[in-house]
Amino acid sequence: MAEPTPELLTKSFELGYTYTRSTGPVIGHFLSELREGRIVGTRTSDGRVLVPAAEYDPVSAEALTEFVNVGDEGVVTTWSWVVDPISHHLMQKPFAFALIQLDGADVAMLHMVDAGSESAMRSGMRVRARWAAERRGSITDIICFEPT
Amino acid sequence: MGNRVAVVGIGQTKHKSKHKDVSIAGLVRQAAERALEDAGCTWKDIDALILGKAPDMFEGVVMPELYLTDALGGNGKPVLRVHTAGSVGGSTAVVAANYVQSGAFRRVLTVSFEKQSESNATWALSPRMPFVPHVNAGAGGFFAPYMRLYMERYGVPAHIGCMVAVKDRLNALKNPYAHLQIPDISLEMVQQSPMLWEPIRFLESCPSSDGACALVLADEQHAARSPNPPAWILGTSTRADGSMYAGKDNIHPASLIACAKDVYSKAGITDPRRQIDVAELYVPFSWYEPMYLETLGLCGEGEGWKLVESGVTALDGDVPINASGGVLSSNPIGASGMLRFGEAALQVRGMAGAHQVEGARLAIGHAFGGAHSYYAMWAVSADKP
Amino acid sequence: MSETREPITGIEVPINLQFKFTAGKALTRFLTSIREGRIVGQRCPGCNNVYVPPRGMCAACGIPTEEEVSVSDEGVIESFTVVHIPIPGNPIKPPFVAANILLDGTDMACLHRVSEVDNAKVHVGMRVKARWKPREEWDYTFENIAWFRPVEGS
Amino acid sequence: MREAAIIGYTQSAQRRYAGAANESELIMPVVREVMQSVGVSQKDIDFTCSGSCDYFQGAAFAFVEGLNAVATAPPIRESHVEMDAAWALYECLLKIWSGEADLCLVYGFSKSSPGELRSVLTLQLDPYYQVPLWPDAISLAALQARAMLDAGIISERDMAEVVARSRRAALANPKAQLSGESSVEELLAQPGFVSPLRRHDCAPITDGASALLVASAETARRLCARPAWIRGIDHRMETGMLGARDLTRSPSARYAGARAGVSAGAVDVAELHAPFSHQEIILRRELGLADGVSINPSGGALAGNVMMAAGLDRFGHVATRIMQGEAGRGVAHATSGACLQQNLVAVLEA
Repeated sequence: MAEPTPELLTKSFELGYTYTRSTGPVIGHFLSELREGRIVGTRTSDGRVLVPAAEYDPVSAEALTEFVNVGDEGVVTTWSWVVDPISHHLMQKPFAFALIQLDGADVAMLHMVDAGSESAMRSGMRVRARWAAERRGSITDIICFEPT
Repeated sequence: MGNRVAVVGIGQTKHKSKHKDVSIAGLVRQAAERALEDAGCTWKDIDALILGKAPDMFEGVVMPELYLTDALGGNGKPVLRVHTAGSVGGSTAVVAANYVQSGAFRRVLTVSFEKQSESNATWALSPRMPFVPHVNAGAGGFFAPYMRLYMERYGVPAHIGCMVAVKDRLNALKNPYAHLQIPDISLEMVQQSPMLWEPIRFLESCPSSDGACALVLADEQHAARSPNPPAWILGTSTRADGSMYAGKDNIHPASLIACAKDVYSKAGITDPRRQIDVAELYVPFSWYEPMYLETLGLCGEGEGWKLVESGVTALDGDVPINASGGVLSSNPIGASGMLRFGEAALQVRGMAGAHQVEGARLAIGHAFGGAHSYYAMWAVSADKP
Repeated sequence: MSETREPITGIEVPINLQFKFTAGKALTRFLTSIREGRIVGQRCPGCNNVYVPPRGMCAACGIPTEEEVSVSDEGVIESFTVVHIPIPGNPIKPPFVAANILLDGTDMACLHRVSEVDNAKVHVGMRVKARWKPREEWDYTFENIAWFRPVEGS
Repeated sequence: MREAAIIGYTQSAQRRYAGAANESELIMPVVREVMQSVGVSQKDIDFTCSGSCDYFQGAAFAFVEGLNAVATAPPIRESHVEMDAAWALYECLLKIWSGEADLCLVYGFSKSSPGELRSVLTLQLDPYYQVPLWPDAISLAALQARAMLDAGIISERDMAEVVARSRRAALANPKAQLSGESSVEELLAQPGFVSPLRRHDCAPITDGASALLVASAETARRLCARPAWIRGIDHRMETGMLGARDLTRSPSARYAGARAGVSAGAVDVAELHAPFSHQEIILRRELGLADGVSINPSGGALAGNVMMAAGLDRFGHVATRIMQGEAGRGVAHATSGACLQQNLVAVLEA
């Protein structure tokens, strides 16, 4: 006798691949500097400094080639508190995603802040990069930012 | 069919296995800048951006227009993203033409690309979903049986596919943007290349390329002011049908027949063999050339291979096919269709350089995608309609 | 001063996403039958064509297909290719024959493997029959049919 | 430019999990139903355009399967956008304006249930600087909500009021996934999810499909007693650099709204594609919608959010109200990307 028709046939599968991205000169320079523990931005023709180093000015569409060093400290402009990290998150404890305007930059960059608890977070707080001991030229060479 | 529209700018990158020197943005930017320069435009002159791209999985970037807008001057503008499988480069150009034909936009930029080397085409195209009911024979496993059937049905000799492969690679030698450059290409070399899926040999199939293509399309007023000759779009068309259904003809697909009929009627083409000066057809496997010649009405059923054999489709033949070297020589999938459309336009503008077909006035561009399901075409002319 | 290193020109970005795939109603019914050793297609009420595997709809007519039809495990080769290269995710060693097989009682060919015959002797119009795997190996997959083999005398 | 109007719309029941049904099996009923609603079949359709995203199915070219739900012999004129189907509707309008089509079918679909939606959407970001950090869609929206709270533009109570109103309105929408009466106090008592967002501030995960018919003037009048005329429509993009944007504002929505002519008359109803409660408030401000305007009477995306169809649904719900004589003039809005990066706005009139 045939088994009853299963209502559902479901099976898990993984879509997984390690992409090999060529960076081009601007992103490559930013990442090379990051490996040395320095953060650079690009300067637009009207003098704004975009960090991380942007290849193109979002306002004028011009290609950007002039690099500017900025600090590894800055100010949190806004943040979100992840109570339950999902599997992809790099921190598996409560942490913040934040937009951080580094000293010398005119726009904020996205990264994480490890402040221990939500109550330790506020917009306007100063944070400093926590650098990885071994750096390989990736945005994750900054592990996260932490309160100063 | 709405306001007149012309191609006034064409840009493409060199196509190659790996563009290691640029980011994804840097790649599309090269093509876009070249198209703007050809059109005598700046970013500010562009009213809308239409991006075409085959599967996002190739680069692992979902809806890449969201990230690429900065590189393509899209901010503050309408941006639309098309995806119609392999035909996408062509169907994206059709949508871009519609923007201008509608009367609401004067100059638009359309861009398509593939940075295939960020992943691996075979990986991206291999089904990994469970319960797939068919035997997995790879992409060619779907297409090859129909080429074999074509050969059997019409008694086509095996060297025809090799002849197409040689012809397109010889043309590629005249196109500095073409990926494959094989100076000593010969019939023997193709015939001795490994068999992949019978009857398809390695050199009868397309490469996997990084590359981008961009077009600037303009209305009548701006076309008149453009620094280089415009290619007037006489008609565009797209057709699609389901991947598999009973009675589907996979040799002379109904969707391509309908697409061609539509574009010919819009362009006033009643005798394609006589009227069309040059055609850029999406031929990823060499056997498609003779099959398309028949489906596109350039000859009768079962006659396509004879045109190939007699040299009609060679660069010096009376209907040159893929003077650029075609998809067999460069295949950045998302851009491959737009390259066909752009190369057709280059020909009627008289700007194709070493692969220029002397005196070309009317050309067609064609793109194909899916399981003989998605087709896009346009006809372009040196003469204003 | 730090040693100078080669500038970064590329990065590797692993992207791994988990999915839970659902076979769909029509395919579920098909796979449930094939697990019992039966090939059950669906007939389109519009064009009367029988589809195997069924999709629950006819792409020609754009209407649902519900009527189930048991079909033969024997049919005819409509077209085929000999695959000479290894296919990722497919353990079959090349060269092997992949053929569009029109099963008796159906109106659209399905792609399957043909074996137990010299590849050079496979031809369009050849009659073939399913070679089922041993019953204890049957699962929710068309691969319960290991391959198709020529019908004697064909 | 030729006039165009929406003349039919159908959506499937919005469900967390569509069970055995695959994408094609979700599309077919809505496509058939919308065509039956105006008495046409596929042979009457001049152009068909769909919106979907391969990544939700985890397979390249997944959208191709959707076409099986449509009659394609003889072959059809067709296109597909890898965007919300509201942009597929826009592509149909281009065809109508160009004189290339009179009757167009649009459909959008997705199942978000099989995958990891938050992480799939991460892949929309800058692949070099942002993706390796895996910022998920909800965390990014939360950055925007925080910026608004910090700027004093909204309070958490305002956000809860949007949710309470959405759930209440959805009681009248039999297709809605989430509906019910809940007080602002109850909502505010819920814990943080990705703070400042609570779970109810975020659109649910939904499986489903929607279909819509849009026609040129003559065809619309022939097939529909009270077409919903598209009087103005525009779409605009913003930079992908989140940190370069003022997240409390949406200049692209404002500009598109102005170009669409939102302020040219009184608005009875607006359906705003806001997958997060605070985004409805941004959009209301940027589009200049007065206090009396009925916002998201369908419940909006917070009551059911079929990715790649939720924007089209906004058009469908406004059009339905106009076609049924319940509204005279409405605004429909669709969005794409993180934090309202790209916006499409239209004005529909009786």
